[in-house]
Amino acid sequence: MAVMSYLEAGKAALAAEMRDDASVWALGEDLGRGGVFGQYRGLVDEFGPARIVDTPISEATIMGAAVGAALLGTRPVVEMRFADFALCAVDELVNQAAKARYMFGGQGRVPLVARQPIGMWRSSAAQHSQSLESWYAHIPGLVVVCPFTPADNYGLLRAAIRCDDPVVYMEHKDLWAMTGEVDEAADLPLGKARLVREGSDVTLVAWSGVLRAVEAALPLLQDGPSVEVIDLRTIYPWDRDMVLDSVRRTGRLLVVHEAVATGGFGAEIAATVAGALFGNLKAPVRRLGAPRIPIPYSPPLEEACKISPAQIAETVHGML
Amino acid sequence: MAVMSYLEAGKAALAAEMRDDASVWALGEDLGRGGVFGQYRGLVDEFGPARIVDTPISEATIMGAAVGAALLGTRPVVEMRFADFALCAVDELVNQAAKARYMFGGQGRVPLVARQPIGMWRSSAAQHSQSLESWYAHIPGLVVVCPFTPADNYGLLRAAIRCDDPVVYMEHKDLWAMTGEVDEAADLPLGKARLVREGSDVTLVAWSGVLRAVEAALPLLQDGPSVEVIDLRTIYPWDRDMVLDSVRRTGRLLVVHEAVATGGFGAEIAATVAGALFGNLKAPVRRLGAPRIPIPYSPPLEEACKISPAQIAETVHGML
Amino acid sequence: MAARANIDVERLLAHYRAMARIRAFEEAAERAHQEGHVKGAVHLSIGQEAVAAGVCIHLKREDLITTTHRGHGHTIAKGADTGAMLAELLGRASGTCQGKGGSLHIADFSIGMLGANGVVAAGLTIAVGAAHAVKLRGERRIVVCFFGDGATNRGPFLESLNWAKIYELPVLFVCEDNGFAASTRTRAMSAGPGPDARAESLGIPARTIDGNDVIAVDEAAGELVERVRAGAGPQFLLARTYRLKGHTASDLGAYRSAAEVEARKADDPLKRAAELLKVSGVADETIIAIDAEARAEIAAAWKSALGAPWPAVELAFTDVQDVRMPSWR
Amino acid sequence: MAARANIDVERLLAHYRAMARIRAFEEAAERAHQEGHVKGAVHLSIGQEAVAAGVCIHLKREDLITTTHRGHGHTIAKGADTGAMLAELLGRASGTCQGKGGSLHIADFSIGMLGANGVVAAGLTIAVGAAHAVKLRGERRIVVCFFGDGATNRGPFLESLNWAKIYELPVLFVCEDNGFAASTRTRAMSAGPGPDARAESLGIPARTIDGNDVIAVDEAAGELVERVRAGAGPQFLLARTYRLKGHTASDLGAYRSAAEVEARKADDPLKRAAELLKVSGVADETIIAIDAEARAEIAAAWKSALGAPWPAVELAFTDVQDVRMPSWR
Ligand SMILES: Cc1ncc(C[n+]2csc(CCOP(=O)(O)OP(=O)(O)O)c2C)c(N)n1
Ligand SMILES: Cc1ncc(C[n+]2csc(CCOP(=O)(O)OP(=O)(O)O)c2C)c(N)n1
Ligand SMILES: [Mg+2]
Ligand SMILES: [Mg+2]
Repeated sequence: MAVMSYLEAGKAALAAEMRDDASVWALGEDLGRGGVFGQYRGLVDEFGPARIVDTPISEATIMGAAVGAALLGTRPVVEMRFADFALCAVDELVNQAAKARYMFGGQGRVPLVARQPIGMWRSSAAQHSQSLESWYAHIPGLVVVCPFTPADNYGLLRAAIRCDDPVVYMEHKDLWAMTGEVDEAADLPLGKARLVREGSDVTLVAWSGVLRAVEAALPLLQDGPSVEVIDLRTIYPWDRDMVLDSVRRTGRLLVVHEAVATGGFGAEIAATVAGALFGNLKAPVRRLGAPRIPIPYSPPLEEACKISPAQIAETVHGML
Repeated sequence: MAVMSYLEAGKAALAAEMRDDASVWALGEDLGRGGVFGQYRGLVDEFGPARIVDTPISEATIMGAAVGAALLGTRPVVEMRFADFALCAVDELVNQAAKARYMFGGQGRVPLVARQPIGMWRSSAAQHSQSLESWYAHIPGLVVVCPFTPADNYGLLRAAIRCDDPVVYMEHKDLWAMTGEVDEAADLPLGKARLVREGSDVTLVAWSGVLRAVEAALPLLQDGPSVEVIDLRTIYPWDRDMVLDSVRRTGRLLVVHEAVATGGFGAEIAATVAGALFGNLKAPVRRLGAPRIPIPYSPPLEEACKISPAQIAETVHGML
Repeated sequence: MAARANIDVERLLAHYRAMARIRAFEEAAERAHQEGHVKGAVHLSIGQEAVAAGVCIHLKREDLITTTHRGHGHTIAKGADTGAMLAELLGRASGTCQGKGGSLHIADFSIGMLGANGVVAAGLTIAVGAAHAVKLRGERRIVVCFFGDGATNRGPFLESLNWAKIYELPVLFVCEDNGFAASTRTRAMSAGPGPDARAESLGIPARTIDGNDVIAVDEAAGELVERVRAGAGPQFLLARTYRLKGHTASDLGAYRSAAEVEARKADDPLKRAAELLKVSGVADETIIAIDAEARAEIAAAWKSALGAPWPAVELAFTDVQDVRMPSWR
Repeated sequence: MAARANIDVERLLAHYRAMARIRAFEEAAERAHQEGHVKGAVHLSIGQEAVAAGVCIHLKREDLITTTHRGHGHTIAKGADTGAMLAELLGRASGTCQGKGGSLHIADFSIGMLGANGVVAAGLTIAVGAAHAVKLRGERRIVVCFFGDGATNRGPFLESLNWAKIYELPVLFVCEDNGFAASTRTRAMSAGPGPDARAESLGIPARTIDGNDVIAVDEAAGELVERVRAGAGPQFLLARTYRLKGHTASDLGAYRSAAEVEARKADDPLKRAAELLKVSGVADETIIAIDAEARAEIAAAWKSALGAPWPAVELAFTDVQDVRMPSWR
């Protein structure tokens, strides 16, 4: 067990896979100088510029080239810098990467990982803050992962790289510095949620950066309801079993995500659970997400887009 | 009242707006020769090539140029040919068009219409058949419209062009030839659903091409439950009031859309209704949508992705 | 037509055979579409066969190609089975893609054909990525990327050429300039001197040739393929040709006059090759026999394709993804 | 520095004043960021001021510009109020965008500044679209599109230049080549002779100049703006310059040596202009006074910005869309 930051965990995971498998390589802008957040720092020294590849500012071709290289059996790890810039490469990810294996009748596969850092962070404003995990969950062929802890960022990035399907891997920018214990020997499966905390009154499902607000909300609920917290980790395929089992016990579900509530993945979870446990719920399923507004720059306005611990606590109370 | 095809209705709507407002223009590939489906045929003769603009195959710049031109107060109608190709212009639509007014503090507006034909049609396969309305509904700043009837294609396209917000306007390719009465004097508002048929046992909400399957399912239910059918028409903002009012009466809701069920906009509707009418529903809300697979070419496989009338009837029966 | 010096008759016969096979395939595909057997869109390369034949003759089985919506010719020239291709057009389980792709997504990885593409210019990024992998692994094969003139107005054209050059990747870009992008004359929508000048501005040597002259294509492609194999980095071939049929098999081509098309038929690459063969002393019967053989191959392919079974509906649910595969109902 | 013939001292003083104001603004922005007053990213144009000054002197109020993440200089040179700009960086309600955009999205439509952009190369498509509207309406104004060298590797560069040329739009493209794209030397990632060659391959006449020589920028831009106004279609200016500060205000620039940066300081456009003014007979005091005036303007702007109120939280919910506006809680 080592203590690592979320950033270091991602880097260690990539390095471990690159050591284990010569077909793994990474490509993106400024990777040779460590990447925009330092999440690749030093890797070029160990693996050389042919495997830690600096690219031009050509998002469409970064992604499209990764598709071509993946079809030949290499395992490219694509760095998009900000999930927002991946919007310059949607044809390549959605029309090509996600569909190639299928359209070609299984002749080829696209084992790429598209790292797309998400989330609000330091007044990054409307074009550097989006969380679009629900988009990719809607696209057949894509796996979508949103790790929260350093341990998960380590284990799930390794799993994503080993996965033969294209994986959209969304790290949260506000978590880079967060540290935690990482068991480098653990094998984490994609598609399994993490039980953060047991509870009996309300099931709270969340993922990625907003789990910090969830953590901060728990003390506010100390003498109140007992909340079971699930970190979904993989958005698609999501761990229906763990969520349903939990809500079957608690009878109440609150889904919290940083993304816009309207059309967010919380809707899918809420609709599924409300349907599957119809008649067995003690309260309506609740969802918390951002209002449907672009993310503003000004700090107090940005704050207004975020889910606060108080809001979570209040919502939980309101469900009882 | 005139009888028109869905295609002609769209063309007539554009022509009417172009006659009324000199700032309206259209741009896209092959528009001078009528557009890929003929939905612009003849317009260049009336309005000339400066207002019916043939463009290079440059989707990103078609959309981005429309943003620039809209910021100056013109009203560009962008033709993307297939919604799938609009994936080459997502930065321009989502990062620029949807956010410009907001990011600039209201100094400019982006009154563009992005026409994105959707849907399965004649074995068009994985890259020419997608229905991604839920993506755009998730994006603050965008209005999303999916007309079904010729009358709606006429009235809503006019409303979309007159709208000062950017509108994603999704016609269904399989409806082009469908005819119907069009009242050219009617003023259709965005955001209002259409009550197709009254009923008392089940509310069925659907939009776009799949409403044909719904129509075909109704005779199968003739001696059975009474189904109220709502054509949502505008996906965002969706007509919550009409849907909730209806389900309050029927106690049952089925949402049917052609898009992939997982993360489709049906999830938003289902989650909202199940939450708002908790305790007042007689059955779980049901959703029907495509399986989470790319759309296959082969006719029998394509058929398997479509919602069939029998499947709708069966689902309705199962809700009683 | 005047005799040409130093003609390698055997090689020209091989070209003619390749072109005749493509032509026969395309005519069958057109007919099949018109008769309703092929439901999806079909883009014919009739009139453009010399590019496919002249380039692919230089490729080994392990070499790779990517192509476009108009890719039947390249695919056949690279060595795909015409029966499996027709079955794909018909959406049958024995198609190259089990019927899941159709004409727009034909692929045959067994012969290095990495896929047609429904998105204009999308094949360029995939081709440079494949070449990147080839270089990364130190393999010796090369990648040929076919695309149309219209594709040179999309962003990935610039990005991919730049990419290929900065990493000095083993790619030959082949721009098949048939003058049209759908119903639009590309020239009206393309600024500057042309695709070759664009390539050169990105550091890639370019050659422009008469793409209906299969010998010219063969020679130029040979030289460029040689350079790519020798490690000289990406090369660019601009082949000027003409699409004799509509954009799709259902396009009547009202945007150009019948007279224009008629005039261009004189330039039909098969006709030109046949004439050259004749003036080089090849007997009419030989040529007629090649045509007949090609038609016979395609007739047999057609028969087998038409008799092939439809895919079982379960097949719609395979090869989506491994992490939680969807299943049928 | 040798005296230069025919120097228009008054004009050079105007340039110097514009550059000094930009410099003072950028220094204030840097300090504000370092001190934590500015929370979002800030990209400084220190060392590149001559391009903004030399180009924008030719623009009228009704002319339009688009710029990039590194757009403060262009915005000031086009006539924006520095106080409102600083307030924007601070996220205050009196900012150019009510604090909703920040440095990456500064815009001032009242002076024809259509926006900075957080997405590299995105401003190009918006600029050609604006020019398209200008032409459609028969207006006489022009559009200047500023972008960096790194942007020339993104697809929209090709698409937008092609677009501008085929419609013969009134746009001047100004590529500000500071040698870097973030931490990467652009040269290593850009194939071919350069952005000017790319422009020419798209039919757009290009001129390359020393972008740190404000007189050279002024002259070249003057000629090109003239041509654009005269209806000669799009023009391209490649201005070679150097970014003296980090990519962002928090970038230490470890990818280049301190010696390299030091050496480039000799080429500082303000320094060069000041020397030229001096050899042209302008008194030291005049220059010092201009510097002081610029600093005083910015100090006052800073004070007013810092004292400006934060936007009310309700403002987060305005100007999203009219069709069902979201509301607060
Ligand atoms: C991104 C994108 N835009 C538009 C289309 C529609 N489309 C299909 S083929 C074609 C013309 C392509 O022209 P060119 O590249 O010259 O190839 P050709 O058809 O002449 O072989 C167009 C516009 C598409 N498939 N993809
Ligand atoms: C599409 C996109 N990719 C990457 C980035 C991250 N990024 C911001 S500025 C920059 C460098 C741009 O270089 P250049 O165009 O030369 O402008 P400069 O910063 O030198 O002024 C990069 C890579 C971005 N903002 N947008
Ligand atoms: Mg063409
Ligand atoms: Mg630069």
